[in-house]
Amino acid sequence: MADETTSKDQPKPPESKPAAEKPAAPPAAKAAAAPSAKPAGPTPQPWESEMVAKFKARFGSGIREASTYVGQNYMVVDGSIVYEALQLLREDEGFDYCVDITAVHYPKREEQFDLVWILYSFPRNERIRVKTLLKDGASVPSVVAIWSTANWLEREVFDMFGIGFDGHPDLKRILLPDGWKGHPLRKDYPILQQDTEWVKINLGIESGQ
Amino acid sequence: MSIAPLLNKVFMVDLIKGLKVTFKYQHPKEVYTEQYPLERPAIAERYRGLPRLNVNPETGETLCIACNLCATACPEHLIVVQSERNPATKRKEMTSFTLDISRCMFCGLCAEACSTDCLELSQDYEFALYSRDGFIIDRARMERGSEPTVYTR
Amino acid sequence: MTDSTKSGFYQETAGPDQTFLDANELVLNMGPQHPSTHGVLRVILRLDGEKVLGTECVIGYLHRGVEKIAENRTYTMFNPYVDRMDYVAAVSNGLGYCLAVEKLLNIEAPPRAAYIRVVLTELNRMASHQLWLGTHALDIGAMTPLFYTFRDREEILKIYEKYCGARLTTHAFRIGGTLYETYDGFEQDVNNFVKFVTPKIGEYEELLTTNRIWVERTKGVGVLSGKDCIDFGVTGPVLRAGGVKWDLRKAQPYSMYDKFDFEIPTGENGDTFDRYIVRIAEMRQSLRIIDQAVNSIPAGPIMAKVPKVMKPAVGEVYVSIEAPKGELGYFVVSDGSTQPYRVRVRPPSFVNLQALDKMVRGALVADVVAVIGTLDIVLGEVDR
Amino acid sequence: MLDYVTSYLHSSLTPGQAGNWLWALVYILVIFAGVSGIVIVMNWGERKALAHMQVRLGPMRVGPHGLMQPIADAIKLLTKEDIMPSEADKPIFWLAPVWVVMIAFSVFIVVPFGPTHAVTDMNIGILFMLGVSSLGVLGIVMAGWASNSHFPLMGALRSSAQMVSYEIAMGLAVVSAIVMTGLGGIGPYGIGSGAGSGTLSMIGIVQAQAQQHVWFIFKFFPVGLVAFFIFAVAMIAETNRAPFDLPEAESELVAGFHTEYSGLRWSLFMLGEYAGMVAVSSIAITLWLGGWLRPFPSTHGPAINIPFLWEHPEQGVVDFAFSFAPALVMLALAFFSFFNAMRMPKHPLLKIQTIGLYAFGLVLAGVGLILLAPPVRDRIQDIFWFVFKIACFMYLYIWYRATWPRYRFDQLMKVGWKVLLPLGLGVLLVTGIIGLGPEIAAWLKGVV
Repeated sequence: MADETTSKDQPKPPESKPAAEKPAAPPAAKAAAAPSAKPAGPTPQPWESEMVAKFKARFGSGIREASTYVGQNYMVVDGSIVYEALQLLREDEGFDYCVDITAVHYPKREEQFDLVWILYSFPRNERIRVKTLLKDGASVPSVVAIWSTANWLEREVFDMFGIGFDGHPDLKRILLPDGWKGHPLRKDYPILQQDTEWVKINLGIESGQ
Repeated sequence: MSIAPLLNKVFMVDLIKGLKVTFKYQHPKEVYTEQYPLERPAIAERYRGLPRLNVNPETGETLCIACNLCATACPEHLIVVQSERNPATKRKEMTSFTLDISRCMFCGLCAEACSTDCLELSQDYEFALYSRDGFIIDRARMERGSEPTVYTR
Repeated sequence: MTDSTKSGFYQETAGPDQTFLDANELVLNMGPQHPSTHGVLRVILRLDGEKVLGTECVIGYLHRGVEKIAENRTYTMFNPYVDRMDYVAAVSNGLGYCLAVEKLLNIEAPPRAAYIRVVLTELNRMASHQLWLGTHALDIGAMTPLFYTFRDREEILKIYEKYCGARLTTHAFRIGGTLYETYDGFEQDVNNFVKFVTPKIGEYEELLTTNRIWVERTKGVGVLSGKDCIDFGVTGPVLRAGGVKWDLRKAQPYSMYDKFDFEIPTGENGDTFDRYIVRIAEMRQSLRIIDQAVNSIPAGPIMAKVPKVMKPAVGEVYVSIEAPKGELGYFVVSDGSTQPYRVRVRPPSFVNLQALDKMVRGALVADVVAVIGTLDIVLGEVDR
Repeated sequence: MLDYVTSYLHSSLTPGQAGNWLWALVYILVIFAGVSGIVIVMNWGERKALAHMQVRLGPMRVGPHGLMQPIADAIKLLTKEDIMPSEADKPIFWLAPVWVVMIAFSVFIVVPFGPTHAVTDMNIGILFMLGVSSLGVLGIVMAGWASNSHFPLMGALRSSAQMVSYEIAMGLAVVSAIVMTGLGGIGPYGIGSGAGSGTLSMIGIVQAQAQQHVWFIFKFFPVGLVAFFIFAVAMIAETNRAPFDLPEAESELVAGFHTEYSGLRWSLFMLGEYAGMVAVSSIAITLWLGGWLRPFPSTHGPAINIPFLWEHPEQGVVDFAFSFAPALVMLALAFFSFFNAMRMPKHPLLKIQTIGLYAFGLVLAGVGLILLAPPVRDRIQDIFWFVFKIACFMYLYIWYRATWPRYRFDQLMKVGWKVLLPLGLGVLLVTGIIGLGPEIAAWLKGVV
């Protein structure tokens, strides 16, 4: 397809954030926006509550951080205690509904992945996010035993990020076909790689773009 | 079971109620179908159809100032604007404008970004083609605007 | 059907210990090309005659990588893409995304914009439920409600077309409010629609609610109790039909939903019939909200002060709304640049679909179809 | 030879009984063409009626108001590529649609469109009909098996189970009607008096209704009605139509037993299905709705058997009035065509269609005028009423399909075995008791 604007800049160095170099933001506007130093946005505030205190007492330094950001509470816990902490949240604190499990990839960090559990409690009408930081190739215990909903959500995280979940009943790709190479939501996954490879093999042309 | 539900069941009132509804709708005035090429739907004023480049109706000059804002606003990067500086007026003038409507999703972000009244999403919705070739439209097509399909036998 | 042999459970059953009649289980591959899997869902059914012994969903046929696209677009640019996830409730998707980014930018839409958003979102809930009702009835064999619901949904689409220029993938809201001012006669149109559609809902009910075939086909089918719903993370009408009175519009009101008076309809048994009743009741409640909202749209601006180039501060938010299908959440991470660092969509259809296996185990093939219909999944959202 | 041809004309027997093979052949061809014609009209009518119930227009492009649509469909189906699945059991795959069509059309041998208008009349006519029509399931099972695919197989199994179960209820209902033929007497409750000719012959059954001056649907009210209801439900199930269309439930089994069929073979299945609908409708009409008898047959008197009514002016004014019905219906249809032609939007594209609709109206009006002529008027009556009743049944089929959801398999079985079967037994018992009322009373008197 004749998409002149994207074809040039697509094979980009995998290290950098791929989006930053796109000619997306108009240069003129960018120049205009840069000098007007925006007021710094809200910053995370420490989150003090009975529950956090209980958790800190129980796990000590396992709870790395407990903060509030624009009214949303989150807790960063150590990978070693995450299963225990989640189980405690479900059983003792009433977070009976696992809203979502997802991850964020920070390729420049040593612990590359933020793995996030978003939980909700029906009795308390309260949300909490539990985060843990993971190295590439590390895995965490699966929480399928705690919330059945985690089954597909964990599969999706595995599919998209390649994070393993120990004890998951059926950990395989969910959205992408089984033979897919790579994990697309990693920042170092170039969009066009798979496409180019496919057209080279199947159509015998250099690029589909 | 009290008597009324039993009678309802035996005389199949529940089924007959449904039959009544479908029978009622047989009246020709209930028909909702639009006979498309004969009757054309009324297109709303704000309809986001095929993008169009407006020209000054008096002089026929384009309103485009080649600022490239539409190209940068397009999420799919479908717009390519080429311009050159006119040495006489010292102004940038658009030389070519292409748009790939095969991937356009008519979100209207380009028209929102346009700093003049030039780029606009028109009410034209009939631009289906038999091949992909014609989907990259140029300035002339966009300035001409809507070309309602005429059906003949 | 040969490729279904690859699926995990097949090897368990096809062993050497087959009976002399060679009566082993039938593996039926339903979809991705099947009339009632609502798109490209593929369900591999393990059957004993007509009885379902187990299912496996194969999804992803419509995967477009929305989350990856988001990382390569600015916040404004990504807005039209969210419409393409749950394409029958595009406005709700847009609302969720706009609210999430607004939260990230720490701004709030002005009241007028919020009211317009409520009107359009509730109209969208109507449209989504109507489409659901039509297709669900079609799955169970009643052809006609489909056409009635589509006819009535058309009026909503016309309002959308007049309001924002598109019918399905509307791109109606912008971050910070709405772009479009209401057109002349918007209130009139919406009021007319409410008047027009109220008796029509009665007609749907006449066709289905008391119909003995409908009742037999839906009562006690695909039971999912409230407890199971919570365990499976199932939200929306499915959860409410299980008896859990929970609606994000009430629990954590957003976009001024706390200003409106409406009820949360709930069911008791959590079966397909209850879900049907709950959704019908929700349509009526939506009309109530629309009626209240459209007649009290305050004057004022429709757009908050939003910088032309959005650069939210570094941080992450999770904002969710009550979409027609359940909790639709956006987890947006900003790294301070113009583009979101990560956008995670918590799709209600995806999570709800997971409960399919539990709901159809032991039921018949016809029930599988009914249950897929009653879950109200949209594959665009399941696969994203 | 000419004698052989003309000798039959004044016979009051069917050609089969008269032993006139030539006329039997003519009848066979006419009935085959007629039933195919009904199927074609039904095809168009179903699409239009269904569309209008669903606030749509249905076919509108091929011919005026889509009148030529069935022909276009036929051309399309005939010219379509004939796909035979490579894994299919080829001879059986080939045989199945042929079988279905063959069975669907063979039952028409005994269907009496009029007192003499049947290919033949068997003394076991109704048994023959039930027996042959139940062979149709074999074609469906063959299709499902030979396709070598899961959906067709399940459709075929559903179909066989469904047909077998519903045939029992159907048979019981039929038996009660046959019992009624043996109970003479005039009017709904006329018992004992008058000739009762217990018969299985299709023509005999209608004649019994004529002699008793009552359609059996009203006989021993509501017993006949309940028997008819049982038959009506079973008949929908037999023909795999909504709400019992499980074997081809499109939302569950894609297309059921004919999933793998396409083109001509598929159209044969369709032809068989619609012909089957006509066939079972004609059983119902013959048994309960007075066959070729017009409404209010009680005024007919015993002279109904005489085929040449115009020779009997003593039949009275009601008969005379009713004899105009066919012509009037035709003229009404013609008027409807003209009306629609006038309502057509004035658009150059629609010119040909408008003219076509006028022409169609003219043809109908012409037919109507021909039907007004006295000899034709009286001869056409029987056939007209029979076809008219078939049309009503076809409309009901469409109406049900538009309105109701589909039963599930186990519920279908439940309805068949737990509702219709006991009901059928009960109806049979009650018919017998009422019919033998005087005898039972006499016997009781003797005992007491």
